[in-house]
Amino acid sequence: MSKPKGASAPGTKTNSDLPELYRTMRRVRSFEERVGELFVRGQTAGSMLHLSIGEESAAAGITAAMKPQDTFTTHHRGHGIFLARGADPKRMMAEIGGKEAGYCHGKGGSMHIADMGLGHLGANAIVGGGIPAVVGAGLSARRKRNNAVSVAFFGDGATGQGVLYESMNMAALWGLPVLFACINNQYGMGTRIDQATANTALHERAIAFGLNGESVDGLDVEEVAEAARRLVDAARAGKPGFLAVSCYRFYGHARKDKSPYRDAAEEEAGRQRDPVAFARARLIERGLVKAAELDALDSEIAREMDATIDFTIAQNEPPLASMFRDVFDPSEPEPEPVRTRLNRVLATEQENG
Amino acid sequence: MSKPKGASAPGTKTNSDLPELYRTMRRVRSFEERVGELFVRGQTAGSMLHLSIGEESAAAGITAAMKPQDTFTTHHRGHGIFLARGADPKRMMAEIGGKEAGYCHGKGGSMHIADMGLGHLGANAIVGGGIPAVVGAGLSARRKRNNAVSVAFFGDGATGQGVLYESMNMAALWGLPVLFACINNQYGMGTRIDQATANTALHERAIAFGLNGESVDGLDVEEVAEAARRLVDAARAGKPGFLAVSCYRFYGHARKDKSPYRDAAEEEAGRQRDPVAFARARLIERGLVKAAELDALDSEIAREMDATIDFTIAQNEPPLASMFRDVFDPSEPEPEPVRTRLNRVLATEQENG
Amino acid sequence: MAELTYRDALRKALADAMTENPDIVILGEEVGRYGGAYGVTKDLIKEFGPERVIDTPISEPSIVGAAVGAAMTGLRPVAELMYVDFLGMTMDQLANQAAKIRYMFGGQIGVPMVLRTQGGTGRSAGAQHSQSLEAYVMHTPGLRLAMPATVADAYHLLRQALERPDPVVFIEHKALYTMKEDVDLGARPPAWGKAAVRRQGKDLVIVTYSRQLHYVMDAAKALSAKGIEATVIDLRTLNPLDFDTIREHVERIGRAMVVSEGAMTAGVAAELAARISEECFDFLEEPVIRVAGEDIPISVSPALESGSVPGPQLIAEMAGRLLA
Amino acid sequence: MAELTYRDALRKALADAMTENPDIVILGEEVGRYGGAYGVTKDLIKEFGPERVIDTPISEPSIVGAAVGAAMTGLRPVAELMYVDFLGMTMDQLANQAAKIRYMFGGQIGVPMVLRTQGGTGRSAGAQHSQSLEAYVMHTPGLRLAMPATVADAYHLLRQALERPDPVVFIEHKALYTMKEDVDLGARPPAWGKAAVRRQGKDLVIVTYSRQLHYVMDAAKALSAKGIEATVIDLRTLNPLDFDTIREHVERIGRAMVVSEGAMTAGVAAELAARISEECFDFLEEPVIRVAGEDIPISVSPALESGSVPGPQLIAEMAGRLLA
Ligand SMILES: Cc1ncc(C[n+]2csc(CCOP(=O)(O)OP(=O)(O)O)c2C)c(N)n1
Ligand SMILES: Cc1ncc(C[n+]2csc(CCOP(=O)(O)OP(=O)(O)O)c2C)c(N)n1
Ligand SMILES: [Mg+2]
Ligand SMILES: [Mg+2]
Repeated sequence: MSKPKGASAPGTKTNSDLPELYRTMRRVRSFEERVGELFVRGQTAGSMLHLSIGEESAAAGITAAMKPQDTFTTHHRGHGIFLARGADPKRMMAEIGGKEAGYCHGKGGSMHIADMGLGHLGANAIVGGGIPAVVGAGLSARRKRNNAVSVAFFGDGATGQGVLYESMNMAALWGLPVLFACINNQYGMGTRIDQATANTALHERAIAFGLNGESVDGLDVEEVAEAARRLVDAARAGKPGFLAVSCYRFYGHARKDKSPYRDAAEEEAGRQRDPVAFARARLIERGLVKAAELDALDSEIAREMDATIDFTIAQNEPPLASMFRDVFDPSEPEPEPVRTRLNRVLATEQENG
Repeated sequence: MSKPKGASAPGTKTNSDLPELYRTMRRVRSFEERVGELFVRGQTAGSMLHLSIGEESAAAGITAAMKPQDTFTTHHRGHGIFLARGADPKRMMAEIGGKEAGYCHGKGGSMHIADMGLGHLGANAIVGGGIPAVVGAGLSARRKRNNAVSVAFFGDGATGQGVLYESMNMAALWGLPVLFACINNQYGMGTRIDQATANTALHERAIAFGLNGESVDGLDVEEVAEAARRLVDAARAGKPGFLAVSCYRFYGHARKDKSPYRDAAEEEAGRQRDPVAFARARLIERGLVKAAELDALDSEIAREMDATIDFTIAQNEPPLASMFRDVFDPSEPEPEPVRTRLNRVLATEQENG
Repeated sequence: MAELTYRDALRKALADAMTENPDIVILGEEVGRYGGAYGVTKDLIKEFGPERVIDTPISEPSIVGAAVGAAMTGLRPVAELMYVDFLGMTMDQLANQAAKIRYMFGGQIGVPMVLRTQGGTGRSAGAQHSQSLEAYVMHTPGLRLAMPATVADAYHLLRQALERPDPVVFIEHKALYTMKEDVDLGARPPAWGKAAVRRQGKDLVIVTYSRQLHYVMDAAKALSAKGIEATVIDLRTLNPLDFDTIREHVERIGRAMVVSEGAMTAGVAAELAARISEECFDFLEEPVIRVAGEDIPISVSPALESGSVPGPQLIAEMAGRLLA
Repeated sequence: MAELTYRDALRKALADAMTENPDIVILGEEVGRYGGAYGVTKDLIKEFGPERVIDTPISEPSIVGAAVGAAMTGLRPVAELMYVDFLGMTMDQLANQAAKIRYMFGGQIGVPMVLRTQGGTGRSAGAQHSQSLEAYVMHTPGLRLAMPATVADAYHLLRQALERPDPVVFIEHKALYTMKEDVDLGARPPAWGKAAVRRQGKDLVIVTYSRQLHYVMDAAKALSAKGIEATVIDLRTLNPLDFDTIREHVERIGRAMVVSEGAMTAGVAAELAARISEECFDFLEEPVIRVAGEDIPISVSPALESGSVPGPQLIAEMAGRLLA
């Protein structure tokens, strides 16, 4: 699972992928649980951690439709997508801990993780901020004729941002190989989707701009995977798309939010719509895998993910001098530290003063 | 015509308004022709003048649906709308000439004209820049319970701007008394509408956000007026709307643009779709007014508008000291001029140096 | 006298002003039911209702734009940007609309709105949630700019901002919300636009604002232990800028340092240093020293984050050397 | 040697670079069929086709954002903002994305894009089309900033910008497009980041850039007639800033003035004045004088417009008084 999966051939039934989709979702779930644990243990860099528990089908289903050459951007709740795409959970966790061994050497953290090797053009702490980049990636793909699709992942809240519509308009106008993937977990912080927009059938907007648009129930990862395949394939052929995956944000917005704005019954019902449990039940029901096998898989994943915490805790903080690195290209001088400037100014003073 | 017209009672047939609509359109046409002349005579402040010739039905038809308490914002091609709303053409022309006697004392010019007395919250040189203000005006209307509708006028090009969608979303969500009025003259500078968007049925976007949405042919001012009345009345009742008026930009984008990107046949056909001529013909056809009467009206308007040029040329430039006025409220100190600062610094120098 | 947090002082300022002035409305993301990302507007929706405390979609440009329109039509809106880092999306509505409307329209109307937001480091929130962007605002003609450093100022400056005829950008500091002070809100505050001299000392003047005031005061204490006495000026508002107070002290003392959390180059510290250097030239015994944020983005790593902005130690060290 | 306008030099830079580097694409409003609002990209679409010269909808935030994405995936985009005044809508994509991506992602990738735009007064274009907003860019870590004043620099700086590994904001001046010069484009240009000393004189140093260079040169001529000789430094790029050249001349001469069209407060002139004042303190005989744009919006009235920014007369007068 350390490399991105190639998509199955277009049009294939996805049923046969369910074990793999389950495995991916299970890993995401386990990883996110460990992020929560890392936070409780005071080992994260800050508390702005947004868990994607409840949204695993979007991560697994959509990345399953992507090919190795494809690129994507994610949002502040993007751990699951990145992991599903094939990220190394240790380097992810180290980044979340602000450690040198992390994907971004502790500079980016949870909300600014990226890996060019996997086509991950970056997570974003600006709601909607990563969306227009996929238009540019689409232009590159067309000019380079490399058959790559670029996927922007974002939440329902990002449908409030104008850039989404600008970017959809451009993608439709130019027929770019782009997918706008909206993970509709019903909330943007404390605001329920119907408190943020009058028409919650979000895909209708995309259609009005001339894209393919679909909404799908995220409870069933196979449905997500199939819709994603349809839309990604169409995007690759020049018709961009929009896919809203409806799911439920199981926990608070960030680690400190206890969601007092939701009532217990709603949360209970929302958590019943668990894509991981649903896939597990279906695997057993279809006789594809035995419960005991799944238990073994789950334990194996749990062990793998436990190790990410130990790994992270054992890592070092980045060295202070690295602060001035990577503002510009390594071939360029680093920005002058304030201290250096002041040393010079005050030294001159002492010489001449 | 120096005060805004009250709308007819809701639901009234607008036929009876045609003479008045014609008169309004004729005045807009004549005024804009004079702006062109003023430019040729080198008496405008700059060349960024955008004539609304060909778009008169939008100005006349939509303002006819507005009530005195209503407010509006316009765009860079907003002369016609403001005049139709009841502006004084002399103060308008003086502003276009950058003169002290203008609506904004020569500070604003063609693209930043405004008159709070007529509810004109301002023209804008930022494409889309004036759109969100109507959401705020809508919030005011609701809180103040003053039954006012606020109308944002903008061009088809502004449908490229994300703020439009943000604002439509807010208006729909909150049920605000707001109308988004898109004057679709087929071009944004040299870009034809179908070169700027894949789906040119612009009103479909508004519907997807939960607003009322209509497109109407601007050739027939009565159709425009009726659609505007429907949508303004609905907005007043709490359902915001979007109206696209399809027309043709008869001349270049700004005064210096000869539209080399359009072919002669297209321009010829576009100019055939003349809402002023169309209304004139219909008035005669219906026997409502005689051609000779219309000729007399046209001449009277021509004389009125001729006078605006003479008026403007006779006016003074604003005094240089007015430059520091109105950055802040008059009760506040004006910003210190650079010269004053330097005088102080250099005087101190001379004393102490 | 009552003990109050910075957060609660802000909340109380909003509540008191809203009680007095029915035209005040708040709009922004999560300001209502959620009570504000940093809790400043907590329960105001219960007190004043959803018509006056308006939860918006995540649409910063249009939030600011709607506030502009509301201000032009008789309301006195308080728009909230959850992080000053989102200013970038709103600069058109703020700088091209709010700041220029009175001027462009020849004085016909003003835009009496307050844009409340918060900035600065301290929460490992990363490059897009930790900036100090006040320089963009200070550079823009037509905008006022207040940045309270104390609990009392959190209250008074916000109350005053809500009386101003022009747009005020009001930037809180995320690391101050839980700071407590004993304050007597009945005491008459300094006038709008006046700086506060937080400490008097004969050896150098340190000009600062917002959270850095506290670092400067800490540094001043450390310096005092070594026999160096600093005068500390808290600007409170950057526009209007109370240069008279700065001048008075710098001319007397002859040594000045400016401290700002914002990136150094072309930032607020540059303006203050340039102004002091030009206006007080003949009185300066040493160059005006700028201690400011590094010209780099902010990292999530706590060590790198705190290393990116001035702290009491750097301030004290450089002040000490300036006097050596 | 060939006579060329600033506009044509820019166009030629684009054409030459595009011929050499197939990854360069241009995107922006009216850059293709229309040829650019100021004609800079005229006919490039004929030469390079619509896949490389891309007419966009009027969507500034997404134009810049698309350029970011294109730059991260192997293209070298030149995004055009028709007016620098529209920077406000794009500051999120520019300052939070383009400027920070290399850093936030730990150096994994850069954003080699050029954002071409134009600013300044001179066309009665009003408050929203006449600004000089380079200070916003200069204050933002991670962005490079070039502002050519001459025809030769229009060419060379743009060619160089198109080779840089990091995002470059390239601001032209609308009043310079029709300026002509005899230039030998074959001659080796100054290195990227080096200032040019446009005139040598013993009495004072004037540091400037973009259109104000010409006003400063006019003023220098007038001063020379009165026996005052100015050294004139044209910065060419504001980031990198060639402070070594400034230092060398200021330390020798002891008197400095900085001239910028941007609004004075917290602007580029503030940075330059602060920097010179702190680094050259012991060499300064007089305060560093800032001659800059007024802290007001720009009017359409031609008299008010030109009164709002420095001109040769004000520059010469103040320089004269500095030496009096
Ligand atoms: C531009 C911007 N505005 C506001 C925020 C603060 N914020 C962070 S996440 C969030 C809610 C986003 O909701 P959604 O897009 O649905 O994503 P979710 O958190 O549900 O995954 C908000 C308002 C931000 N980070 N960026
Ligand atoms: C934000 C912004 N982008 C670009 C421009 C330059 N510009 C001025 S008018 C215009 C075309 C606008 O087209 P449209 O909205 O259809 O209005 P029309 O000119 O056709 O009336 C453009 C691109 C601008 N003024 N503001
Ligand atoms: Mg959500
Ligand atoms: Mg148009």
